[in-house]
Amino acid sequence: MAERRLALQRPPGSITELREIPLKLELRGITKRFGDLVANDHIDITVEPGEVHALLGENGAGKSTLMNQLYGLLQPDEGQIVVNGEPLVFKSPRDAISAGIGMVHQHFMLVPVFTVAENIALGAEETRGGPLGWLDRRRSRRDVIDTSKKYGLPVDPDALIEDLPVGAQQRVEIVKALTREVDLLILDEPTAVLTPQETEELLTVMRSLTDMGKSIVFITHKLKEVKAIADRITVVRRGKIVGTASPDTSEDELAALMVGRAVSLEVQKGPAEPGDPILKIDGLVVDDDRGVRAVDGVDLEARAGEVLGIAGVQGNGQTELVEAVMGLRAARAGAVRLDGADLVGLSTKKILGSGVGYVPEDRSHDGVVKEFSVAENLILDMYDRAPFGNPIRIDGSKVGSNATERIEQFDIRCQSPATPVGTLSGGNQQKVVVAREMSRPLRLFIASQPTRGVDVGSIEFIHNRIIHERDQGTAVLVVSSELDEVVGLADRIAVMYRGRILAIVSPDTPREEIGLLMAGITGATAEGEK
Amino acid sequence: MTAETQTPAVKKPEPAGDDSFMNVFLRNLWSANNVLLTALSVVLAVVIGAVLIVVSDAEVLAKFGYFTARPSDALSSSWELISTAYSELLMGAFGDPAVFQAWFAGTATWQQAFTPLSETLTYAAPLVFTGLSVALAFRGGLFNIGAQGQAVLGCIVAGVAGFSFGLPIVLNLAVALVAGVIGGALWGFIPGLLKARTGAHEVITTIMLNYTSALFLSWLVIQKGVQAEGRSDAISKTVAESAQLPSPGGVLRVHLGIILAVLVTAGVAWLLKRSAFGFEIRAVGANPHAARTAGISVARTYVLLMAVAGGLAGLGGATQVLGTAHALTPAVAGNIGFDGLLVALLGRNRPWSTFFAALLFGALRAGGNRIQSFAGISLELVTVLQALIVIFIAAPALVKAIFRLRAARSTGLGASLAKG
Amino acid sequence: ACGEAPAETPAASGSTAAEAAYKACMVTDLGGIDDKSFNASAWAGLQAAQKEVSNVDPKYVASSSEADYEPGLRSYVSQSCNFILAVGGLMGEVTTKVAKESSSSQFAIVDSNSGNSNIYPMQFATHQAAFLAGYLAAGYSKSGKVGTYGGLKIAPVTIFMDGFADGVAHYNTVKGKKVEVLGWNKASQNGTFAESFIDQNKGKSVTETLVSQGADVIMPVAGGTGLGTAQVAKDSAGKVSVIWVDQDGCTSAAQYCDVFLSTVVKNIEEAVKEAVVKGAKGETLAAAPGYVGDLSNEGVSLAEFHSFDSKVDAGLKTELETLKADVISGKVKVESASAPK
Amino acid sequence: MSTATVEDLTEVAAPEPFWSRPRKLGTALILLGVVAAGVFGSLAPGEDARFTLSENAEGAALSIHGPFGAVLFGVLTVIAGGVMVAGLLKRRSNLLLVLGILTFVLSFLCWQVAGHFMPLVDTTEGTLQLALPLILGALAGVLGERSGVVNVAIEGQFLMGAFAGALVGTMATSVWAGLISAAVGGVLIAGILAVLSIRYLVDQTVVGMVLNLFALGITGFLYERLMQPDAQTYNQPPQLPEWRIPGLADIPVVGPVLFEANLLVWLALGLVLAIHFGLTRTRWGLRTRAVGEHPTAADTVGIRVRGLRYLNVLLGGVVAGIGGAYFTLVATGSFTKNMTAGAGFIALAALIFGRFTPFGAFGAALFFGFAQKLAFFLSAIESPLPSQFLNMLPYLATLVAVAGLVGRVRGPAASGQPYIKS
Ligand SMILES: Nc1ncnc2c1ncn2[C@@H]1O[C@H](COP(=O)(O)OP(=O)(O)OP(=O)(O)O)[C@@H](O)[C@H]1O
Ligand SMILES: Nc1ncnc2c1ncn2[C@@H]1O[C@H](COP(=O)(O)OP(=O)(O)OP(=O)(O)O)[C@@H](O)[C@H]1O
Ligand SMILES: [Mg+2]
Ligand SMILES: [Mg+2]
Repeated sequence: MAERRLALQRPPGSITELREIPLKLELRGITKRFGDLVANDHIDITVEPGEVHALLGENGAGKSTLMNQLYGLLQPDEGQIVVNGEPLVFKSPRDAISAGIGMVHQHFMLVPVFTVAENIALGAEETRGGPLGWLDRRRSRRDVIDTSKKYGLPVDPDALIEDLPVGAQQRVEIVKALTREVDLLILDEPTAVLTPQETEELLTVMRSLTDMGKSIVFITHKLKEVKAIADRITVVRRGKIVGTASPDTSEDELAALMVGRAVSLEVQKGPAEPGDPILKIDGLVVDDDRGVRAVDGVDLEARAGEVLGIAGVQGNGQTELVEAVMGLRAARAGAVRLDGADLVGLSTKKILGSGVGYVPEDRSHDGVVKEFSVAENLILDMYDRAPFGNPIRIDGSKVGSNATERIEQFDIRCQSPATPVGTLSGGNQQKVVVAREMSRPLRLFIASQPTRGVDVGSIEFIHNRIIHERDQGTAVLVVSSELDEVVGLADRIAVMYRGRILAIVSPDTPREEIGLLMAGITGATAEGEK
Repeated sequence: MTAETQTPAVKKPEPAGDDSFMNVFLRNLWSANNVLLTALSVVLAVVIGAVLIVVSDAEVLAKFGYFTARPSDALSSSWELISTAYSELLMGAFGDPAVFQAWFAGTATWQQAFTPLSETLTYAAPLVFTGLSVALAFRGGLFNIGAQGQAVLGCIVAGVAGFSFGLPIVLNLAVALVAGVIGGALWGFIPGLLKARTGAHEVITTIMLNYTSALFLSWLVIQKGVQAEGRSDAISKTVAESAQLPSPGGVLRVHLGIILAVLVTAGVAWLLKRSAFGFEIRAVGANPHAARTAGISVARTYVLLMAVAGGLAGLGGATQVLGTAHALTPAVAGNIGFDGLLVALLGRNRPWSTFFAALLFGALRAGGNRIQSFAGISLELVTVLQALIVIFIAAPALVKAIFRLRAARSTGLGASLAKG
Repeated sequence: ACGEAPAETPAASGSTAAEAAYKACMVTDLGGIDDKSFNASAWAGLQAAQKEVSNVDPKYVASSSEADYEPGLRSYVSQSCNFILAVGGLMGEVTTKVAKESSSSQFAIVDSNSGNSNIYPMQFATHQAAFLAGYLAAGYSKSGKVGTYGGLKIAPVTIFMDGFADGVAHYNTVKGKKVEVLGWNKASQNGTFAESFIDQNKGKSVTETLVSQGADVIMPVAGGTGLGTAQVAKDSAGKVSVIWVDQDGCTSAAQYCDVFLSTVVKNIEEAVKEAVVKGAKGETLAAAPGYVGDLSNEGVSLAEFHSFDSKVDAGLKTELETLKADVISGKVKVESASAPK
Repeated sequence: MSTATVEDLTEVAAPEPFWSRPRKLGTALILLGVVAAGVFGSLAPGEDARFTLSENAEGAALSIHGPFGAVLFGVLTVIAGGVMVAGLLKRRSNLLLVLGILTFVLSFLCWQVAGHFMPLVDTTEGTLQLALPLILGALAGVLGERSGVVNVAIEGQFLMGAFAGALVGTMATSVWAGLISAAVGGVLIAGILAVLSIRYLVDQTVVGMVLNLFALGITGFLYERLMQPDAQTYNQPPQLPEWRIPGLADIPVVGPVLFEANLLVWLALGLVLAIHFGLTRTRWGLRTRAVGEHPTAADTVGIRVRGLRYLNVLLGGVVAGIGGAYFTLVATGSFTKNMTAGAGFIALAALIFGRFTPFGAFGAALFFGFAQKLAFFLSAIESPLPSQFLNMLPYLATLVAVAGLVGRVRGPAASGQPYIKS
């Protein structure tokens, strides 16, 4: 049965020869050290053909490190990789690829200035023969279109990667792996930037792949997905395997296993006590980098003591909206008022200084300076202000004591305040940003994708801090493409679509309805509040 | 609120001082044996230099022609040649023991004994400034090839101020120095502004400004009012005595510039490490996007940074004119800007390392003069030696590999092969 | 490596020669020893002196920047050189300073005169020879246009160009012709400069521009850059000829001898040689009046025509001889703002 | 899937801000045009400006009354600017810009050349001649840079190439042997650059700068030891012959420049095309660019990052080495110390000016060459400007062009960063 479908579904110009033998993978005693840190400590894992093997673990548990070794990007210090009973050494991804392994990386491995088709072709280019290796772009494009049709993952072969929203980039990564006809596919947090629908589609693709006898290693922080797709679950903590579980295990149990303590997956919050409006946006119009209208006349109001969630599929103008509020992007028209004072035209520094906290959506690009220490990152936008310094000089001891305090308060896991932030795990980098932005009295707190790629323990923590901030009377604006997150945190939800606010609904609205709004389909119910 | 109930943060080892990422990185790179490494780098350069010296000497080379017949000839003469060359280099940079003895015996003056050191410091002083200029810009993510042009402008403005105003002592010097800083700052400000406003790449603009300033200087020195009276060649009036950097005089050319260099290095170190502007520079240099998001104006930082860097290079030019040259000529700035580039690179863009790199370059220049004049070894060879020393010091991994100190690259691969 | 070892020589024989060694030491200007200009000439002078008086021991140190002048001079003082030569007017101040402090050493300088008693100045009325060259060029030119350009706009360069322009002007007055000079305007003291003494490619390009404007005799005053001019002349297969400067082109750039119409010789070599020889023989070198090379003492001259000997017509040759005599006698005045004062 | 992608969003057309780039540039052109028509027109002597189609005063010529030409072209500049400001011909705004600048330059020339003549063949030839080493050097830079290795050692490669070409060319009395050894000389420097920066992870700028110093020292030293004492045997290389393609060489202006030329001219032009198409159309190019933009991504699809970088840097060495050969085997017939005189740095600037592309670098080099040739030309026809200021022309023109027209240049993202695998 599986064989037949395999033959049927084989795309017309598949790149790699089809392997008849299913792939069984064993990792034996894999150990990897970075200096004193043991990222992987004698890890044993077996992946059977045709199964989805989920890897769970906190940020920094060592999941990506393990997979990078399996893919030849890193070399293990100890241990063996055994494929179909044969121990193999992967010196580079080339070796892994030829062994039939493919990987979708947590951080996109896409060349931003290339088109989708170029990225997908890279490394396995179609050429018109000859010694020059003249590229056959037509065939490359067709391959992309074929694969994308076959798996229902729409991608435009001619779009430049840098112009694509992250969700689309993620699809490109997946298509790239699929065109290569691999036997074992590693998916490292592929769903972190996908919408619920997209995630659903991906799970379907994964099922069809396993039906073909291929195996999948699946890494995610979303327990629902694990339960929905995994055949087996391995949980890693601090580099060691701390247990295996079956898909029947409850989410709470899984979470506890990952983090080592009980985690509440629901946001714990009392009812909001909204006060006066603090942020008022009127008729805001903003263009994106290419001069295309991204925000097209948005009116919004955020009140003290409430969380206003902005739901929407990534790329519908949320980014530009927030950047315009923060003075990082010029507003073409409209007004943004904070406590009645206009923010349009003010510098980011002034805006931050007037009591606004901001967690940008792309933390490694915009949130932290990786070369800077944790302590320095904790004052990145307050370095020239009391108590840390003045426009001339920075008080080192204040910076140090602040760091110690925040590290304690926000449970940032790092070796010391002097550790460069770049060596922290993503979740902890995020906590650094959140800690910094919450460590001064705020009128307005804006958080974009506050928990993207963050483990459940940290999510719980960050959510609690956001609610805490709300309860102190700050107006909070949470932008997230994660519907669960918006629904859990917000007191009111604005759904954004193509640069406009389609509706403002209450979090009790049925999810399907909000989902439809996010897709641009307005029903009769939603208009009420507007 | 949940913080208290959570597992305590990972054990926090003692903070290792307020080290930057660079420091941590370097420490790892150099591991425990960095003194050894530096020494070995110099040894390597010296050995290769020795080979060149021998190869380039026809007489000694001829003796290798009958090496099998009488190896002692070739070996002893090579040894003699090499040891003279290097001892001259050292004596030219640090001091001649014979002269010290003579001084103790009363047949030479202390000035004579300290001449070599004075020379080293004289050459080093402007390089400290231009080196700092390049280093500072680098820390902010800008490649300032323009230190040369900025130094030239510093020379011009300081020089003109030095012979024009006739202010009283101290004040005249101060004004001339400040003028030099302003001249350089202006020449740095232009590419900074262009970068911030139009995005023009600083490498192109500064290269172009280098040539422009050199041409401007060669035009200026032969203009009436600037050209020295009664002279037909390209030399300006002499800087007033009161505007010259004080110096012991006589054989000792060293001047106040080197003290200034120490102070300015300390200032730049403070600026980078403790000041708000330094924080901005480093943040913009490491991640301009994050800096912008945190409210730092990247454009303003670029403009100010280039102006400050230009000012530093200008100060280098000013010390050259007010300290050693005392008059403007078309080539008065020599090569201090380009040498400053190497100095900064060698000092890995950290202020005090740059300072010491400048001292090393000064020593090589001073020693190079002596090796040329006493041992008759060509200036070109000294240049090659300089290049070799910089290469080896900048490439510790190479030195390690040559001496098989420790696998130069990650051992991961070898280990996995051995065990897998 | 299998050669025969020479017989061991007794160590004594070397030291007798060294006893009376007359150390003639020179500090070059920035162009270095191979600048195809005054450094090269001065060095040639030292070597020539050694040929004449065997105990002369010549050496040099090259300056890579102006800051090297002083240590260069001083290190020769401390090596007790008998004759310390500074090459180039820009070394004037420094030489005076060092000479004052080391009153027992004998210094000499090219292209400068400080009046210090222990500095022997050597200066050259180069414009006189260049004047003849201008006359020659004007007379030889078929196109009625001649050209010149400089390396940098500095006095030792423009003095050649001044003389050249005057020579052409003189030819025009005498003959009632209208030969034009391209690349230098004596009145406005402005003209064409390559801004380099080494960049042959620029020299080539500048020359091609002058040639395209019609010049067929060109005098580059630009050291190595001038080789580019010689190359253009060589490629032109006889249409363009070159007047070289400083040292006779047929010795200093022998591969291009075919294209050199003549050379404006600034005989630094001879002057230096004579000074050293005098010094080595124990004669005193009087600082005043020092040495001023002009047409009368062959300190500057127009070199032989070499391969052009047959092409320059006899009439022009005689006129040049007469003109030379007239300049020497003062009948014809040649002036330049850059001339030694 | 029902997600909205960017393609959908592009339907929303945005009104541009009024002061768009073309409008700003157009305004600048109008100002320039007014200056040209007014100032140049009134300063121009009332004589004809002749542009001869030969390399000297002879032959056919385009001739125009100086003041008239200056005003005419100035007005044309104003018109080009006006069209841009009016927002007409939006698609062609680059063409308009080029036209505007061209007419401005022509107006300037009418002023300067009035009463004189400008030989166009000589101007074009000189432009190409001055640009030729810059083209080759910048192409070498393109090769390295696009694969992620910054090459600031172009100057060193030039010098080594020039030296090796002269030395071997003389000793073998073969210009071809000289050319090959020049390439080898360039590769030598490139090899050190590659090994130190790719394998030993030394900062690429540091290595490059030091290699410039090293090449200067070593060639200067060997020159002193070998060439200077005995030029006959070591420093008189044969010259690259000039070939004439009958027929094509008779095309006015372009013919004598392009089709009566030496091999290096054709090689340079060929390389511009070859590298352009190589980079954009071949597997090698795609991989090279990937390695320069995102080496880890390239690695994950099985590309040998370091191998490709080695290859490209060494190829760059070949090209720059040949660029060096230009100095000794084409421009002149001998090597002298430091004879490249900073051309490598100008090539570096041309590379960035040309946005790291072969055509861009080519254009930038020509631009520079033209400005320099123009400066020589103006000084030869007795322009009243002091020679030092005329000689600033190429540098200032580049500065203005880069600031005003080119703007932000984005280099390959991974350029300058070593690829470290742990
Ligand atoms: N190249 C490296 N150098 C030093 N430390 C590293 C390196 N790569 C990973 N680490 C460390 O190893 C640990 C494991 O990292 P890894 O990326 O595998 O975590 P992860 O489980 O994938 O986390 P996440 O869920 O955030 O993706 C972390 O503590 C990280 O800091
Ligand atoms: N050069 C390095 N030195 C030290 N640690 C590094 C270095 N490069 C990466 N790391 C570590 O490797 C880990 C893996 O990197 P990665 O970028 O995948 O982070 P992550 O924790 O998975 O991030 P995220 O939470 O955003 O998914 C990070 O935790 C980071 O600390
Ligand atoms: Mg990970
Ligand atoms: Mg992660």
